[in-house]
Amino acid sequence: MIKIHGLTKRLKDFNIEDIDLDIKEKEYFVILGPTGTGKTVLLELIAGLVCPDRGNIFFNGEELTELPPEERNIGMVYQDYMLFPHLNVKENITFGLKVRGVKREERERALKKIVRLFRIEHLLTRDVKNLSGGEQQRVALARALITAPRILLLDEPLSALDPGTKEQLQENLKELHERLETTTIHITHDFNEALALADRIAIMHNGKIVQTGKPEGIFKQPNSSFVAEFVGVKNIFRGRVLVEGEDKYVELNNGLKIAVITDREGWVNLIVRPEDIFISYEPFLSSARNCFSGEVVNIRNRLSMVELTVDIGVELIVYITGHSLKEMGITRGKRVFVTFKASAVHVF
Amino acid sequence: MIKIHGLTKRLKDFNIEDIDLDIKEKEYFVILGPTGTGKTVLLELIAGLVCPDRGNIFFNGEELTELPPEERNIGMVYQDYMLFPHLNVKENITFGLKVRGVKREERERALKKIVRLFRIEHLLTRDVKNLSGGEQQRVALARALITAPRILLLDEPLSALDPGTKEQLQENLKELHERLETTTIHITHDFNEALALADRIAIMHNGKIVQTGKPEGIFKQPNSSFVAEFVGVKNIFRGRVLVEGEDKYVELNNGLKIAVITDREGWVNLIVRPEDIFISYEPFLSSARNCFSGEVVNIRNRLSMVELTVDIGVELIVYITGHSLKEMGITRGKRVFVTFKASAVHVF
Amino acid sequence: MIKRAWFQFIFSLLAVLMLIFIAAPIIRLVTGSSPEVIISTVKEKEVYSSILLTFKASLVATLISLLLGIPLAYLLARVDFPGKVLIEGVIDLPVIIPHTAVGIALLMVFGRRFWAGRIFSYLGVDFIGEFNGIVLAMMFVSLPFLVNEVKEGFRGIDIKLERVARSLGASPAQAFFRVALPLNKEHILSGSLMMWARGLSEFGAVVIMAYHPMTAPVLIFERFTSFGLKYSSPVAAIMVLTSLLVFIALRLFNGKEKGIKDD
Amino acid sequence: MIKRAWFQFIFSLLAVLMLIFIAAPIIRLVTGSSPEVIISTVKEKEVYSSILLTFKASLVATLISLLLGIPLAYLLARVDFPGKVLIEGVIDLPVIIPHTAVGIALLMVFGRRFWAGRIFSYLGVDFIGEFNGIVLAMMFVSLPFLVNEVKEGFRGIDIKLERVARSLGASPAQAFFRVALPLNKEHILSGSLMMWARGLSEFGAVVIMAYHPMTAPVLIFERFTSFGLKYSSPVAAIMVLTSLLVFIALRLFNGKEKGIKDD
Repeated sequence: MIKIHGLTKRLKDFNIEDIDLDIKEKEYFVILGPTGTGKTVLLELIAGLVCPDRGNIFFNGEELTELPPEERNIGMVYQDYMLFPHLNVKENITFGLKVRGVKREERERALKKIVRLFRIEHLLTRDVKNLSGGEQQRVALARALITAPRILLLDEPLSALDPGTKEQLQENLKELHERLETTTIHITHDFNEALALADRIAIMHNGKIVQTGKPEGIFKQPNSSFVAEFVGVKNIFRGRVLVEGEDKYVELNNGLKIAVITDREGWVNLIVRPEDIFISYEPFLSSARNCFSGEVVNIRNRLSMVELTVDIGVELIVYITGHSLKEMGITRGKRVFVTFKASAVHVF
Repeated sequence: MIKIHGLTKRLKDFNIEDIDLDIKEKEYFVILGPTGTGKTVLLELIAGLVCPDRGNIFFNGEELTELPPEERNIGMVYQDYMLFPHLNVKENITFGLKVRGVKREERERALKKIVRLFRIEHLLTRDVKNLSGGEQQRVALARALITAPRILLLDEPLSALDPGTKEQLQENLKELHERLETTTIHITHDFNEALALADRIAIMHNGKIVQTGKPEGIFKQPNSSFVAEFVGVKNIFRGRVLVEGEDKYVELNNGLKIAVITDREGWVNLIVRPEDIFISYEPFLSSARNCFSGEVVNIRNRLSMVELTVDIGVELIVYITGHSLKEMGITRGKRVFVTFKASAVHVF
Repeated sequence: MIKRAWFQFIFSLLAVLMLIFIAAPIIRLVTGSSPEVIISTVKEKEVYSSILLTFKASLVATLISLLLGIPLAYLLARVDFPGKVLIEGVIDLPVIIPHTAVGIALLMVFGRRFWAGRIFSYLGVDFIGEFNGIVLAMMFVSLPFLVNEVKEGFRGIDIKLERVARSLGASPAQAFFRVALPLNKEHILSGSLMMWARGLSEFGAVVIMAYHPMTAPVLIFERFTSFGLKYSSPVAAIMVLTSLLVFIALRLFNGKEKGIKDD
Repeated sequence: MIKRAWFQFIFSLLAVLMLIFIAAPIIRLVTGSSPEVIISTVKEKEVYSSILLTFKASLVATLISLLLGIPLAYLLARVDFPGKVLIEGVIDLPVIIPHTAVGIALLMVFGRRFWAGRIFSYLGVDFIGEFNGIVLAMMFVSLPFLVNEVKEGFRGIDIKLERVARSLGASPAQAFFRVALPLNKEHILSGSLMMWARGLSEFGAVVIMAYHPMTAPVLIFERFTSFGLKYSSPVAAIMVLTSLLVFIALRLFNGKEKGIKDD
């Protein structure tokens, strides 16, 4: 539905370079990247609020690279919502209809509909300055959606919120999209947010798109160490592929050999997910081909599990339940065995 | 070591009311609360930068409620570090020694020591405007610690950082504290941060301290529904204690009866932790006294597990591994049984 | 503790000296003439008509500057172009050019010796010794107050508000009239007020463009040079009192002052 | 598309008209006299000594105001107290009081008829018809430029920077001199520059305090009334040129203009 080709914009602090994107009808598409990487400018380019130096944007095959924003029929919600402070909630929501010269009765009808959808009937005459973060977000969404835009652009819509509210509103966004099916581009720096909402994710780094794909795909198979680190992958190491008969290993710098299944050769990165590693006091005799002895050097409480750091020559992060920790009596300094399958090692 | 008694300050937007705290020598004490609840002002009160309306502050028994900040011998690091932009890194770090009139040679000696501790030798002549977030934090800490303060005050020192850097610097803070053992008060709105760093936590809400204790204690046994929700506890319900012979239940509004172990009576809150709940297709015959049938109404991917919402009359959140989800073939709409022990229900 | 108190004492003392330097002459001027003298002076036709003339001329100057100055302020706040710093410097020039030189310069352009003046004269608009000339002189010296204040106001409005308006279907004109302009209302009002008050005060440029009809500052000068301090001070007191009253009244009407920042 | 272009065209046109209104008289004044006339005028002792006198008097006024005005600006930026809005209004008063009335008011306080003037006179400091009087007049009308700019500068400095300094052991005086003051350097410089330039331009207040020694604006006025436009315009052109040159030179020296905001 939206095709972006070679979009480039040079700015003072950073550049947007050669962006290619292909977003499907009704898709919830998340662009994920660290702050200060030009994500907002990319949205503004799509909206027509900023002119690209090069490249083209197509909606349904029609080119609109040169079209002014008011003729693109988009909805945009900024991070801090940008409600018009001199208008009340109702006037904010109907702004898009007024500037289009929509008649009063028709405006009222559209208002009623959108207001019911967002359950904000009680806010209509309120001053926007006294709204909570969640209410502001709903009003901003209502204002953007009342004109039935072809595409909804969301600029970090959740990052200004407290953790509690955030989760609630994330659910709301998901429901909303399931209901209206408006094609949505959502930008964020929070991987969990992307994971919870996205049909597909594009990862942006230094003004470039470095990986695009389904959320699980990106999490499980990052294509670069930047993506791996950014999405919070633990246990990422670099080493060289060794072939010993049938078996393949990656040898790390310190000589540690990890059994893997791969067709790659030479220098590679590898990832072992913390939840794929087993801890035991005795060597674990099983089909798993990687078993190392190490010392527990750190124990950290996480929200719903415990994170162990085990030094097996390299520091390996392992997740276990608080229950197991207690049962096994694991403390700092104890020696344990870590076991994981060769097929659980992702090589790239 | 630090005793705060009845500290009260009225401000335009909010009040700090009747704060009592007792912080031990060498303790890493975290004050946790939502944004806009007056946490920064509390730090500024302790530092003497803001005068309290009422209440007293003691360091080691000596009252310093009226003492100006420059005579309290504290170190303070603000959220955005507040490095002096007109001074370079070295001048920033030695500022505290200069204003105290410390001699040049002694300054150089102290500088060398602190700079080695923070591994920032290479930054000394740099302009502070060109430092990364992590470097800024280290310089701010070095500046605060070079005067060997009795107490270190940290105002959301990690919240201005990207998720990746954040975790690294959180580790550094922990190491630093283990090494220097400076009594530290750290304020934050991030429960995970508190969990990872704190010896003890105080939870602040609307300008009051609502609960103080060890991190695990607060997480497992929140004393109010505010604390429970704030620390991200799921499955918190309200109901009335029923006694049937030997057994005690809490009856929820919709008639659901949950077996509990408690001495309380009347209206209570209860919490069932998502990781304490088992999922099965058949009723689970075991010692667990709570077993309900319900429908899976939502499935959400989380970083290292899957979050199910099961409707058993109330919506219950259950964590399972991605592995179990696949193995059991759980999808939205399937009927399952949830099982948990009476002793796993926390009543308050 | 003594050192602290000492610093604060010296600091406050210097600040108070500055305030006394401003306030004392004004208070002395206003209280220096007896109420009877003031009342009888107000009743002189020459006095009250000169005050009215001053108010009116400055008002007209402000209105013209609003029409021309708001677009300029908006463009400077929103558009980046080479030479912008230069243009911002040009807007400050009226403040630094000697007032009598301003009068001379305006005469050279709007007098009949120059083509611009001749064109206006041909259209029936004369400036020298006329109300129009007073307006020009007042406008020239006071417009930086309006333009700079309005520019700062536009700068303070998040450009994303206008961008949201555009995304919602507003044309550039609609985004300006429905979002930027109403949000800048306060700065426009306070800038106009400052400009109007600054216009009232002008003497050097006005006296060269038009000695007659006599504005209040010119009248004060004339009475001073012809009759001395005693006869000029009641007129000066009346002018200061009236402009103070109008200024305060408008400020109160305008609502609160630009809010004191919270720290 | 046509509507969009129309809006932008009208807008730019109005802005350009405003710029022409400011620039045209200045350009005409500066280019209106032949270089020979200008050079021979500069060589007149009366001309160059009046320009020097003007520069010097305004410089002294600025230095005194720095001493008294920086503490005032700092207190207004940092301390909240009842009546603060009133005091901020008082600082703006010199802008709105008619210049000739300023002269009258200063005469009434610093003349020998009032005790303040008598005390100064007893100490050997006279104002009327003296360099000191010119300094007072210039200082009164131009100090709001300095105080307001410096105040805005202090407001723009995060108070947490000073609080960190205090927590590191700095006394209030150390926090001020080592943190607040150096960080406000740019605003202090540009405020001083504006004040100095505004002082140069004053005519009404100066002419009442001291017709002699003659400042440049007074000299321009005298030549205009005695000999007419032709004889006053070279002096006006020289004064405008020199103050422009000094102003631009100092600004360049001061480094970049307060940065244009990024959007």
